[in-house]
Amino acid sequence: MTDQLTGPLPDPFPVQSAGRKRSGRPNQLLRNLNAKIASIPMVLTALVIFLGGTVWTVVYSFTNSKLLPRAKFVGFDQYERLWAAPRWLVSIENLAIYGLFTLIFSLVIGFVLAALMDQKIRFENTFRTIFLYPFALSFIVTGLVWQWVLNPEFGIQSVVRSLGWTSFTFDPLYNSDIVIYGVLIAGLWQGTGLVMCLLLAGLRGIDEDIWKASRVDGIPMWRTYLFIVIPMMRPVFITTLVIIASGIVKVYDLVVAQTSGGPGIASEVPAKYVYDYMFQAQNLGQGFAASTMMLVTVAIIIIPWAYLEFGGKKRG
Amino acid sequence: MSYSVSIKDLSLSFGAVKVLENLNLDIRDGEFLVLLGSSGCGKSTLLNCIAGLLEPTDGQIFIKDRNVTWEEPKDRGIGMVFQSYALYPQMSVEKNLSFGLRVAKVPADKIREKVARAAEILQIQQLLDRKPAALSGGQRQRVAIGRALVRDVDVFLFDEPLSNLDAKLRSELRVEIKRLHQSLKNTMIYVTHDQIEALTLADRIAIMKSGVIQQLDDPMTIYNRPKNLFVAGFIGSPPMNFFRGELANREGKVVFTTGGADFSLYGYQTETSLEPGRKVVLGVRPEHVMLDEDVPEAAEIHEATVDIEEPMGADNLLWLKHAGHVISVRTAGTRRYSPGTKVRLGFDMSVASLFDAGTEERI
Amino acid sequence: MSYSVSIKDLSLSFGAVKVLENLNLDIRDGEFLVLLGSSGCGKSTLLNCIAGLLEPTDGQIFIKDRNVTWEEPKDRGIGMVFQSYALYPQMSVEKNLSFGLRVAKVPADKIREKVARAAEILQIQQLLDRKPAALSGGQRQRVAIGRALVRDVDVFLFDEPLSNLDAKLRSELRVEIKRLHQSLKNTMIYVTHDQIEALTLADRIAIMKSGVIQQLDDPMTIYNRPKNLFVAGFIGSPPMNFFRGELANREGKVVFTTGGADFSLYGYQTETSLEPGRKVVLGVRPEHVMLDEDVPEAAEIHEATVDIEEPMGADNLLWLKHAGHVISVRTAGTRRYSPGTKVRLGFDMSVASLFDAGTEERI
Amino acid sequence: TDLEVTHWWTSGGEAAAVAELAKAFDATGNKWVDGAIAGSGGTARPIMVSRITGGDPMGATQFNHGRQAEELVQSGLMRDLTDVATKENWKEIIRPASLLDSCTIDGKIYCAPVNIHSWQWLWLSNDAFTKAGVEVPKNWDEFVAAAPALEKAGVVPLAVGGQPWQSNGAFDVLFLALAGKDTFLKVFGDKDAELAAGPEIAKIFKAADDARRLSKGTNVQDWNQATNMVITGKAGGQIMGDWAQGEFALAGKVAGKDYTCLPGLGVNPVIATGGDAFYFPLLKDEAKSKAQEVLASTLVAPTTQVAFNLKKGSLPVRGDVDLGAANDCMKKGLDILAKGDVIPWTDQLLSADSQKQKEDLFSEFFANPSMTPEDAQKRFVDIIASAD
Amino acid sequence: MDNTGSLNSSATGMDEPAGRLRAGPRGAKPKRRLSSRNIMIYGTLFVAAAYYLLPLYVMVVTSLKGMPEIRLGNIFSAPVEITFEPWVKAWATACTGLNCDGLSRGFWNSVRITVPSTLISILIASVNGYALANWRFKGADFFFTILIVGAFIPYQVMIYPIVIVLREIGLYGSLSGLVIVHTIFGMPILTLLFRNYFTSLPEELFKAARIDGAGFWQIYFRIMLPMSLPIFVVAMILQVTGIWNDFLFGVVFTRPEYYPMTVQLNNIVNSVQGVKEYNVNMAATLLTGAVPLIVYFVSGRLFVRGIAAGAVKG
Ligand SMILES: Nc1ncnc2c1ncn2[C@@H]1O[C@H](COP(=O)(O)OP(=O)(O)OP(=O)(O)O)[C@@H](O)[C@H]1O
Ligand SMILES: Nc1ncnc2c1ncn2[C@@H]1O[C@H](COP(=O)(O)OP(=O)(O)OP(=O)(O)O)[C@@H](O)[C@H]1O
Ligand SMILES: [Mg+2]
Ligand SMILES: [Mg+2]
Repeated sequence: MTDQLTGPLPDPFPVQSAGRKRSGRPNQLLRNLNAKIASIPMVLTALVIFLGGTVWTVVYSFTNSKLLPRAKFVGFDQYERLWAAPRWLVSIENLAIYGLFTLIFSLVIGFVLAALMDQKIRFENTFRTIFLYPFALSFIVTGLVWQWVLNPEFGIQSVVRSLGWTSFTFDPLYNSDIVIYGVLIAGLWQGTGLVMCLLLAGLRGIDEDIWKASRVDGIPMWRTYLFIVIPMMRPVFITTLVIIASGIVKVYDLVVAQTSGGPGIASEVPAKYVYDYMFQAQNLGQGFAASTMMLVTVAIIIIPWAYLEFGGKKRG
Repeated sequence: MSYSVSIKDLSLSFGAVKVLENLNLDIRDGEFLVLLGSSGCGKSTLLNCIAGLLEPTDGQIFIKDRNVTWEEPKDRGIGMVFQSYALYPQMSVEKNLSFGLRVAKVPADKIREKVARAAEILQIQQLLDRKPAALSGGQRQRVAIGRALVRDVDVFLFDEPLSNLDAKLRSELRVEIKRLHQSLKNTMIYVTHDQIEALTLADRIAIMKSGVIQQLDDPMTIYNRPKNLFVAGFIGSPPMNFFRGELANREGKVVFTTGGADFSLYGYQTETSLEPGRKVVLGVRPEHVMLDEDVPEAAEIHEATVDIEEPMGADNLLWLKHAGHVISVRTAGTRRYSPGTKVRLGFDMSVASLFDAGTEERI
Repeated sequence: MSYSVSIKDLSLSFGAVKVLENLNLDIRDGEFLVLLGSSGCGKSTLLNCIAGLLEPTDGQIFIKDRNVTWEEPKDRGIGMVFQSYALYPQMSVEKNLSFGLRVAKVPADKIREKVARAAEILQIQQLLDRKPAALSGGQRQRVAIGRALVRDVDVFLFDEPLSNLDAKLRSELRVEIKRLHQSLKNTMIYVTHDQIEALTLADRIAIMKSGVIQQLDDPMTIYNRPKNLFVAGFIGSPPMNFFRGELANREGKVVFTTGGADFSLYGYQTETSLEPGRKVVLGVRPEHVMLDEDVPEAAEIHEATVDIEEPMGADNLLWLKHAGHVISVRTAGTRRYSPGTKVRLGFDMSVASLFDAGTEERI
Repeated sequence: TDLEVTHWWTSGGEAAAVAELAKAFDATGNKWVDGAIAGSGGTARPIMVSRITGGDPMGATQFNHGRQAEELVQSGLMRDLTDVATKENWKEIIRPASLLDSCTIDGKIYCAPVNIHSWQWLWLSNDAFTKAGVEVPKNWDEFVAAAPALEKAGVVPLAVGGQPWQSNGAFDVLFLALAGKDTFLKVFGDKDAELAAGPEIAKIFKAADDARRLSKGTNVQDWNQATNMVITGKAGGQIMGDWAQGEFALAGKVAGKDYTCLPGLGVNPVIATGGDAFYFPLLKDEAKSKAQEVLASTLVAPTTQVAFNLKKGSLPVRGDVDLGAANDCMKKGLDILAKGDVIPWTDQLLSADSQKQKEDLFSEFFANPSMTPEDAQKRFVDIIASAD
Repeated sequence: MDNTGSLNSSATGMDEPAGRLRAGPRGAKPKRRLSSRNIMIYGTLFVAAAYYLLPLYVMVVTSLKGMPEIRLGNIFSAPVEITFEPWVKAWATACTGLNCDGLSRGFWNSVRITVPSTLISILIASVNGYALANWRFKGADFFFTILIVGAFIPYQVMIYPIVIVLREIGLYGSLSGLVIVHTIFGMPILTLLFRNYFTSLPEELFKAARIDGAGFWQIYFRIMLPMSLPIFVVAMILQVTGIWNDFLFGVVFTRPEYYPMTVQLNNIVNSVQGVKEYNVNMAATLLTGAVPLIVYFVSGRLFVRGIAAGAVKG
């Protein structure tokens, strides 16, 4: 790491001979060597798995691979078929609705809960565990429970009706027009606990002095959260956002467990299209084409943003 | 009588650590009170209590004769500069300054004006767009001051607001704060470690030690007639010289005697009588030690040796050795002594202090 | 010649903000260098560069004649006290102090000893088990100092280490630091805003302005013969009095004339010649303004009016009005003037400074 | 020799059936190492395929007969069982013969069929019809005719669960029952798109439209929840495979008394020979390869067949065994089988891809009343035309 | 707000010298249980908790009912006759194919998979995040961006490529292969999580540690790690939950002797044909969720407040 390693001979008059030039700068490769070594897993994963895997997927999306990946290229056939499939179009529309609402609600609910948990309340640990527990339960079964709860025959609707409000209708899973909101209810139930936890961890990092300053300044609590604390938690919010967004894009078992994409194809989502065609239909090419479309969309949004967010500028 | 801030029997502990104990303090309307005290004595804690940021364990706090002990900070009409700055890290300097005003729904042009004014006073105009992370220590401190300045409040609390500023800026801001105080006529409670600041700004100074106020008086009284040994030693830099000794009767006159040397108490003012035999501590400030030609004829002749000379620009600080004591002396910067020189020494007793060796109280 | 720290053509910018520009500084082995400069001039940045915490945009840094520009901080043999303390929040004070030693695998008993010693010097023995969050500002600062003190390094970097301490503690620690320096004989680079600290501690003082070193000299030279207007104005509190005027020839003698009043330059030492007609600035420190009986017979008689009196304990600061100027004067604390009094005024030219009005350089 | 066998038979009855297979195999001195993964299709298949392509294959694995394993075979990853088959004369004993055809690729046999499951049943709740005051129908038309009465009585006439494979299956069953064997084979076997577009098929879509109408109000997802509606009399009937019997049995219902089963919807009692088969990946280990052959022959052996199918509730793949213990409905199936009224099912005729497209179509069709039968037929024709 | 706590001196006037108490509140503000603020906070929390608990309630009661009762259909009613048999069955006797030992069978496998996978993935990702946040080097952002995009790739799409990679490096079917897979798929989110958290810590601490002579690892272990407890908890929650509940990777990338508990869960719950035992399903799910639940509860104490308090001023 020292310049002796690279320089031929120790200079007898280093001060003078160093002159004005930026001599002695060691090899850039060796700087922060530990950090680089520590990042090898990340680099390998990024390159081999995610980049490699993506390229592989894209390549095979141009083939007519069925059960096994085979390099029989068919041009854009898979894409043509994809965009002609009504189910794919419905899936995309659903994803947009589901994504938008999930993003908004899970952030809002998650943050409100986190803020409440941060009020030095009693039984904090219990509450937090309650909110988080759905996250631990496999959706294969909780999806079924939501099916029941939302079932008009014996779920909430029937309970409310039996209480006397006979015209009450609440059958989100069995009504094509609103089924995606039914899925949303369960999705929020499962996911907001984690969001709350993430944001709570962020809140716990806020310096107590900031609160003091805002109290003296006479800033109401909600404004302090909105304009001071939330901006300070920007990194945590970004993390949360990415976690939620990636969850949205990948949403699959939630739908499978609750509606199987039904009624009809009313609650289909892209990831389910991908899996169904890859594994049930044994048409890898079609699945890859769909997943490529998803990835391209994500990449178009993420890459410029990530460069702005993480690249170039220093921390802070 | 109406007080601006009035603190009754305030106590506060952090768990087992008792920080404030039965503290009483009344601050008059429009007064500039400086809190002085050793590090960790509870000054910031006291300010935090006044601001309502810490809940006292016991006692009451009145602001403008209103009992605010249980009130929210925002309802107390206070502004505060934190020792740790507590800037909002994600906001630009300008936002930091204006946020409180915007929340209070002050009209935009008024805000702009106030912020501009504060920025000008604090010389941070060209930094308004930066985030705190891109500021130097002193710049952050100025922003913290600015955040308090822009607000119209009855009571300002300053916790060492100028500690990280250079002397020049500091004296400029000192003047600005004084001016602000005179024009706004609000109450200011000001913690500082800078004695100049304390002496020049304060209407009254409160000296604290371990959560207890030792003396609350105007600067000159504090400086010249400290109530006890702690106050005497705390104020003044370099600190007062202390000599442990006792009172003795020499030819009908009470003198102070230490290590075999007698000092006449001529000129010393006291309410109590000075009984010979009492163990006392004599305190003389370095600038009240007279050398050579300054020593009046009448005084005893004590010889001392110059040990170290510390030139400090305007002044010259000498460390003398005399009868086993090390004595610091402040002389004019133009008078130079080389170490080893013998000098004649005398004390100006009219401004010296005598303390009981036991109670450490002034006599 | 061998330098302990040597900085060549150092430049550093944060994006568009140029903080340091072509800075050169050579610090001798075992020297105590104090960095002074206005807030935001780049002092902390310079320390950070020396420590290897900021990468310079250009230039080189040598420590003990080794080019360390690209070396890791830990390989540079430095200790540093941060302006913002930077205490490890999850560690107790004791752990904070010992962290560096534990990392360096110093034997446990040795660590204990060193920590105990530092804690004693800094008077934080009873705080060793606390976490930083439970400390007062000054206590935190002392822990930060302690963390540097316990380490055996060639170069100490102190960034305003005493700013949050009370005067008493401050002067004690000042002595301790001086003593440490004398016993360890290592190099110290010390940023402070306290002129007393600067003048008493420094072997040499470097005055910075906007990232450029203005003057690097021993304290007395800096104080008495400032190189330019900035240095003159920066050092000294209250600051030097400046009078804009010009040189004029009066009966064969060059005098300084301003607002119709002439001042003889008798006693002023200069290497260059003083040509009449040159626009100059005269600088006189408040303590070099003579009043009444102090004014030598020979001097011109200038009358001034006392505007404000600021008693500061040992001294008395007067603000006089004379020929459109406000003049600050430092007199002994025992001499009192009430506002409105007329006084006779003279300048001690042997310690005054003259600057070219254009270049602002000393002549 | 230990041989790992993967399959997706995990529920109570299924597991018991597997136990019979294992017992028989263990009796040969080998050991059946069970690798059960529930969920069929989407869940189990990628696992099996990964294991095989990942170079760590199991000893044997279940697939549905049909075309699911075709490519694995083509990639040379599967073991050729022709030797065993010829030795044991599978060609003769396996009945119906079409079962073995699905195992044959390029003239070589790659799988051992173990059972037949049939889809073509209409399960009716006798209670529901009694409540509605109508006769229990004997065929589809009567069922449709009885529907209004059922509806009036607050009973959903036809229960169709929300999962796509259910509506797809129901359509196929309707198709076979109403259009008959030949048309069925022409459309699905020969992919005759022209015929599919024709009026004959339009009739079937009309019928499907009826079914859709009748199924309105089935607010359940799982097939067994739908079956439960029939069991409890909340629904009149359900088109579902023979596995539905298990639910009736478990609920203590008796065939003929509490419920009625109509094979081929009572119109066209033909059953299709879907079912399960075992495939054997190519292994390097000699001993294991031997064991694979042993397993293959064990699976087809008569004793195993009886024991297994009784437990499983499915039909054996050979006619020379006696299933005296079978219940009413199962006997009906056996009779049909004996008569030879069998047909390959859509799983065997169509690729999984086309099946999936059909599922998408019919699940949408059944859920969306605004989709006309004509539209659906048009899309159906497209699927058939592009099917392979 | 009036308070009668200091009656003794209430008669004295305004001129009362300091040291005596006047009327009005004194001492710490009493914590009122039923303040409107508390009512709002706890009210909201209870309503939210009800929403979160409703399905859980259904699960619990269902798991305590017998099948006939479930078939009858009121999902909200409490069990007429409480039976723990479904729980016993789910844990100990439910069959998966031939193996009738319920969830207990895969339990230790799950532990063997979850513990190393969680630890290794968190360790690697946190070190990565730390390197990215504090030791920025050229090109890091590029890889990091790929990683973030990677977070959006549906897992199943990557199965075949990963099978190929594992096959080529000879780890296919082994436990270490599975640990690698979990590490890989956890990496994008976790790295982001840690990187962003570390950037929000005061940089001065990192600087101070470097001055103190600490190197890359020492700073990580002794400074960063103890200051990041809440985020480690979050990472642990993410990973323990994800890995414990993982089923697909567990079966795709290993062989039967390593199958995790969730294979059993899936088998119990997910049989397509045959009878569905809802009570056992519910019990099995609740049982499977028990381990994450314990982790959540126990890790709660690490959610400490103001973890970097007192570190820097500014
Ligand atoms: N990240 C940054 N981006 C832009 N400007 C910066 C950044 N950090 C510091 N600066 C600017 O660099 C200049 C030098 O800062 P530095 O902290 O070195 O000042 P300083 O001399 O230590 O001041 P002080 O005495 O107030 O601590 C300041 O003007 C500051 O605003
Ligand atoms: N959370 C706490 N737990 C325990 N002791 C504390 C806590 N906070 C502060 N203290 C102690 O209370 C005392 C008073 O602290 P305070 O901050 O008021 O001192 P200060 O007078 O402002 O000192 P400084 O001049 O150093 O800022 C200190 O001794 C400090 O160690
Ligand atoms: Mg303080
Ligand atoms: Mg600084």
